[in-house]
Amino acid sequence: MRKVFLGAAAAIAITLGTGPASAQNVKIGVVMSFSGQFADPGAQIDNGIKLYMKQNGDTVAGRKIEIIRKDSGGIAPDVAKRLSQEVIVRDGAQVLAGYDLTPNALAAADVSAQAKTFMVNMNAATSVITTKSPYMARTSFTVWQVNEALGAWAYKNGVRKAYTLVSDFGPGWDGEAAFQKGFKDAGGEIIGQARYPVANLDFTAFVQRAKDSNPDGIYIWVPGGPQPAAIGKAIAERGIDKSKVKVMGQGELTYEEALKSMGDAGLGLITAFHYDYNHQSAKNKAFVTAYNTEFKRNPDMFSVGGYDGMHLIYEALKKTAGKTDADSLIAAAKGMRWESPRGPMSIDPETRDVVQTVYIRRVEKVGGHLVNVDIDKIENVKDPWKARQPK
Amino acid sequence: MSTPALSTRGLNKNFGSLVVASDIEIELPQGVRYALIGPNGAGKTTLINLMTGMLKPDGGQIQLGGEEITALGPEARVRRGLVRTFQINSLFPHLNPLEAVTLAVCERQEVSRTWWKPITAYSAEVDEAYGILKTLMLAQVCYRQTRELAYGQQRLLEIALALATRPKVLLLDEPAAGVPRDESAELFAAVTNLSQDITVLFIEHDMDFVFRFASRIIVMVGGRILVEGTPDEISADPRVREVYLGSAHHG
Amino acid sequence: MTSVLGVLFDGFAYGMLLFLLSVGLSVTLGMMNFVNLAHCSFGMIGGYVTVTLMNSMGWPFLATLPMAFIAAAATSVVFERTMFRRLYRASDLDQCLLTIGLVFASVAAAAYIYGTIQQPVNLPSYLRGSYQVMGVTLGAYRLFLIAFSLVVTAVLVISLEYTRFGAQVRAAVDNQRMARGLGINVDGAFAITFALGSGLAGLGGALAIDIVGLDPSFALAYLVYVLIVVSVGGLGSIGGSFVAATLLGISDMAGKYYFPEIGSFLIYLVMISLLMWRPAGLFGRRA
Amino acid sequence: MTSTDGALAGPQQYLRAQQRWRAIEIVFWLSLLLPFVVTPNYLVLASQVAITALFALSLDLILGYAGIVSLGHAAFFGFGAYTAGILSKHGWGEPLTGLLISGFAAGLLGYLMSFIIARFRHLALIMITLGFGFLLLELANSLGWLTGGADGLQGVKTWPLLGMFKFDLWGVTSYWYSLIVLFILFLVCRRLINSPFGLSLRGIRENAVRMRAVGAESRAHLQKIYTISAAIAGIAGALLTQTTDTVSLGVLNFERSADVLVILILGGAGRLYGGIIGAIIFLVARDQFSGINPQYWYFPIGVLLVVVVLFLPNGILGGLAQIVESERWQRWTANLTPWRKKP
Repeated sequence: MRKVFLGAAAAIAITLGTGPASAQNVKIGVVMSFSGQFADPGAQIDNGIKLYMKQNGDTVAGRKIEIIRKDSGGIAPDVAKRLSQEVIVRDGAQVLAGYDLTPNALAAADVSAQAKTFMVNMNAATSVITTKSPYMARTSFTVWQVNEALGAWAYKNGVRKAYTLVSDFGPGWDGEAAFQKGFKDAGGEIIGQARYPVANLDFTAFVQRAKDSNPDGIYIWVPGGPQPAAIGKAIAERGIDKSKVKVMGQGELTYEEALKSMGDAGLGLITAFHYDYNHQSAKNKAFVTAYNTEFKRNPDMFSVGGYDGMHLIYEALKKTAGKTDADSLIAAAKGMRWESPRGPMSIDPETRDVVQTVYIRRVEKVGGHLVNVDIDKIENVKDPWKARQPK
Repeated sequence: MSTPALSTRGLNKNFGSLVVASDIEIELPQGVRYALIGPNGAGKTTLINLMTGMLKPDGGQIQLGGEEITALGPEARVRRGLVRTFQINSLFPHLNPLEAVTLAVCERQEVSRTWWKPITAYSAEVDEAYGILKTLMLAQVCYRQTRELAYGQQRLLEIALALATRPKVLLLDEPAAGVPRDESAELFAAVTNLSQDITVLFIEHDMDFVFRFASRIIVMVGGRILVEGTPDEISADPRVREVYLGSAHHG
Repeated sequence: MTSVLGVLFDGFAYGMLLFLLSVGLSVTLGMMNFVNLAHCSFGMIGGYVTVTLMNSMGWPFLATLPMAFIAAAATSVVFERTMFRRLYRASDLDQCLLTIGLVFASVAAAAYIYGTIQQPVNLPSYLRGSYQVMGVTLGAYRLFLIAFSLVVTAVLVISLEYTRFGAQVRAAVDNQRMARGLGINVDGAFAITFALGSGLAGLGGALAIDIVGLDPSFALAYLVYVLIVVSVGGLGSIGGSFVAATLLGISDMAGKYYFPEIGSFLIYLVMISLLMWRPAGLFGRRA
Repeated sequence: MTSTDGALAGPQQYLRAQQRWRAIEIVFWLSLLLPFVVTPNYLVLASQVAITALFALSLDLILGYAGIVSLGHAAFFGFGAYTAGILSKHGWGEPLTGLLISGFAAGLLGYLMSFIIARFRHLALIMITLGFGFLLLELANSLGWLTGGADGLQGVKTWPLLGMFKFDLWGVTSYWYSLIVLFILFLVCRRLINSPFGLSLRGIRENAVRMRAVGAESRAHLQKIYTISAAIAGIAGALLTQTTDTVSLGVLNFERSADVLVILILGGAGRLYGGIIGAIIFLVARDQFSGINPQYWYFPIGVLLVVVVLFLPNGILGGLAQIVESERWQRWTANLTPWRKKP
């Protein structure tokens, strides 16, 4: 009982923005999917968080960091919102973090705004999210950021007639719109497009259709899970020659496990992304090694989102000397710039969104393994969608 | 003679090559107690199914009190007064007799459509149901779940449910099947003592009961009506003797 | 023209996958009246066995398939003997609750043992790539899938219809009391039927990895498709499941190719209209 | 129940006694107020429990009373949720009228669907409800301009309740609101099942063939209860929208339909309280288990379901009722309370 009331008192204190005594722990409520269809991204984000804390200790500016994990179990903004409320009200968290899925992040943004709580979006990639709370920053990427850059790059590299195939839901539509905008602005022509059902299992029919329209570039937007491998295999099976037709997509298309099950079928796929474990830099090599020691697998974009998210929280806390009120923390986060395993990145002081390098990679065989090899890069990419919104 | 309570003309039904009803012509006058007898597989239950609309005939017509009902569904026939019971108990296991019979009364009165008034507001219907149960000696057990009742009581409840619909014609499919003999007699007595407005046709294997309680008898064999007449006529008929009464065992 | 043939071929292959995954449920639900929502959990076991044997022990893909079958069948027998049999006479709802509980537990157990990661399966080279036959592209794995499923179906039908064992099983599930009277080991027949159905699901799970992937959510994600096949085909009918799976596989594929804009609606529209036309399923005996 | 046995009481008194409020019911409802005092930090959870309980109650009307098993009941929950959300987004955030409009909209959808639903039974019925659930989900996904698609509906803003009570971070208003709506609709359902109509529904569940033979208008009854159930599910959905200011495709998905079915069976179908008890146990267990381990909490939940089935058939309430009605228990309590004579 006593604990319950103390928690409530602390929560009230925080929501009033006064900030509790600095001797207390800094509690970070991490809300995302730990179970269900989206459990793996959740696990990888969590690994990123754990590794960062292992490397950098669990004490910042004299205050101990405590993580409270909450499972939203999939697309469930009502649950994500409740858990975010509870983690503040019940557990006394001063920072919200995690958020793998757009609807969940959007719902939690309300809580962040209402309770005046600093929030780090470690994954959800829809542009609009960061506009929903003035206390939110993002350490992942946005769909527009990556795909508009890819569209422009495609035209510059010889693609004139493209076909787009995307998953039929919000992020897929965003990917489609972003690629088409980048591509058409550069002068390209879209000769056909299709959206496939979210739960689609077999892609043969869609790939055949794309092939029949004779494009010189095919753009694909696919979420993680089993679909990338299925698409990669279908492309190889339908006999699409990747030296004549560029097959392009966002990074998920060629994530590690997908490539493993595609086998040589994956060779030659081109993707745009902000991170890959094969990215060649000293910082990333160290990160990948440490990650493997700890979790027996390679990090991915989710891991780096969690890792950099923790970095942002730690650095912001250092700047505020342990003060946890949302105004101080977000002020500290704005404009922060650092070298991540993914390369240089920063938080846009205006939009609080991530600014980073977008890499263009091609699947090649290196030492018997299929990996994404960087073949080009576009530096300092901001979220273009936000730049176009009326201020 | 006035319009028969129930009549069929040229009723036919096949299941593939198996003929289960062939050219059935029946006329049941008002108020008569009819027995329908015949060896197993003669098509007696099928005939009831056809008359009550649970099976669709391949050909022929059925009239109830002079009204053509061949095209009507079973519910509509019940609401016009053509009601049956089942050979194998077909009851509401988790309702008690009071609830079950009240249900049937309420359906008849069309008050089952109201969902905003409690059942206790319909005291006339409840009393009527209780009255039916009383006449059938079920009042003592009417608050017990049906599935807990003795078998004979469940057979009576079958009839109670049928009575609750205020039938004009009542078709009883072996009402006493499985009931001890002394209880069967009570049951048949209760049936024959029903109001003379009700025409009754019952299927029964026990010839004692048939001859004691039926005023007329129909004999079916192989989906056809062999003969129809008074108990005396039937017992004297040599054809009946041959195909039916003569056989050593009728079960 | 070639596109039509191609769509038919791909749809048929996809249908065969659905068939393997669902035929066991059709048998246990239709003949034994047991609602086993954990059917795909047994399928998942098959998938994980194949992955483990291939990736950790270096077994060739084909050699893992019998193991997938055996593992799923054996596990299912354990559950059948210890839990399911106690509920053969319980209400459908209780059966649902029990088996959905097992699904939840199996999802968590798979996540605990294998992690939430997508399991890769690297097929041997002769199952990859494709052949061109009269201008139609035939995927090698799909050809294999079709051939394999046809053989399995044939074996299944022959062993149930033309052997003494099959006759006993059919007698046992048709009329328990009579079968017992004839001295047939009814409990044994039930256990074997259950094992057979789950084993086939295990096989389906193993064969599905290359096409639809494998992670702990498999047990829930494909339940819906399996239920669709079973209901459209008609309970207890092997032939019905075969036809329904083929029909759904092909209509799904054709829908995506010719009308991609309604691709996601199609499988449900097909199911609803078929069931409205024949509520007992295409080959069902009972509604 | 059995203590009123014996035909001593007249049928009127008997039925009245059946419908009377029992002490334990009153205690139960009063105990739902406890979270305000005992666990004020759990009010947000409590309000979601109340909403889920209402949803399960709506399913109980068709499953527990009319025997319609549905694997697509989220269709109505979601339809109500989106109706409330879209209303609010376009400028009408008043909660009470929003609730009524959403319930009406979902009821209308239920009425249209009931023409199909009432014709089928068994597996075909389950799969047709499932199919419609998926169709509605896909429709909501593809109508992005209206529903916001996969990102969820944005801009939902519910006005303060009665113009006075804002929906606060602690869930005080949410819980009051959800609990009162739950209670009112529970009263409606209670009245409904005690009516002649409710009796006919139980008849349909017990023996649909027999209902035809007593001339019952079964199909009309099924259509009516399906419509009412859909409306209540819609109200539950609207409550969720209003208390969280969010709507996403999650309100329509298969998991929600399956969960509510599990909750109802867990609690015990056909008893009105089953859904409420099921919702409390399922959601609190989930909250506690996932608090202990956010990754593997499905395991203990699964085990819980298995254990309940093996030891308490027909759900928690069904199993308890069986124990209470068992002879051993009767004898035992008779010894404890000698003045309560068994007839």
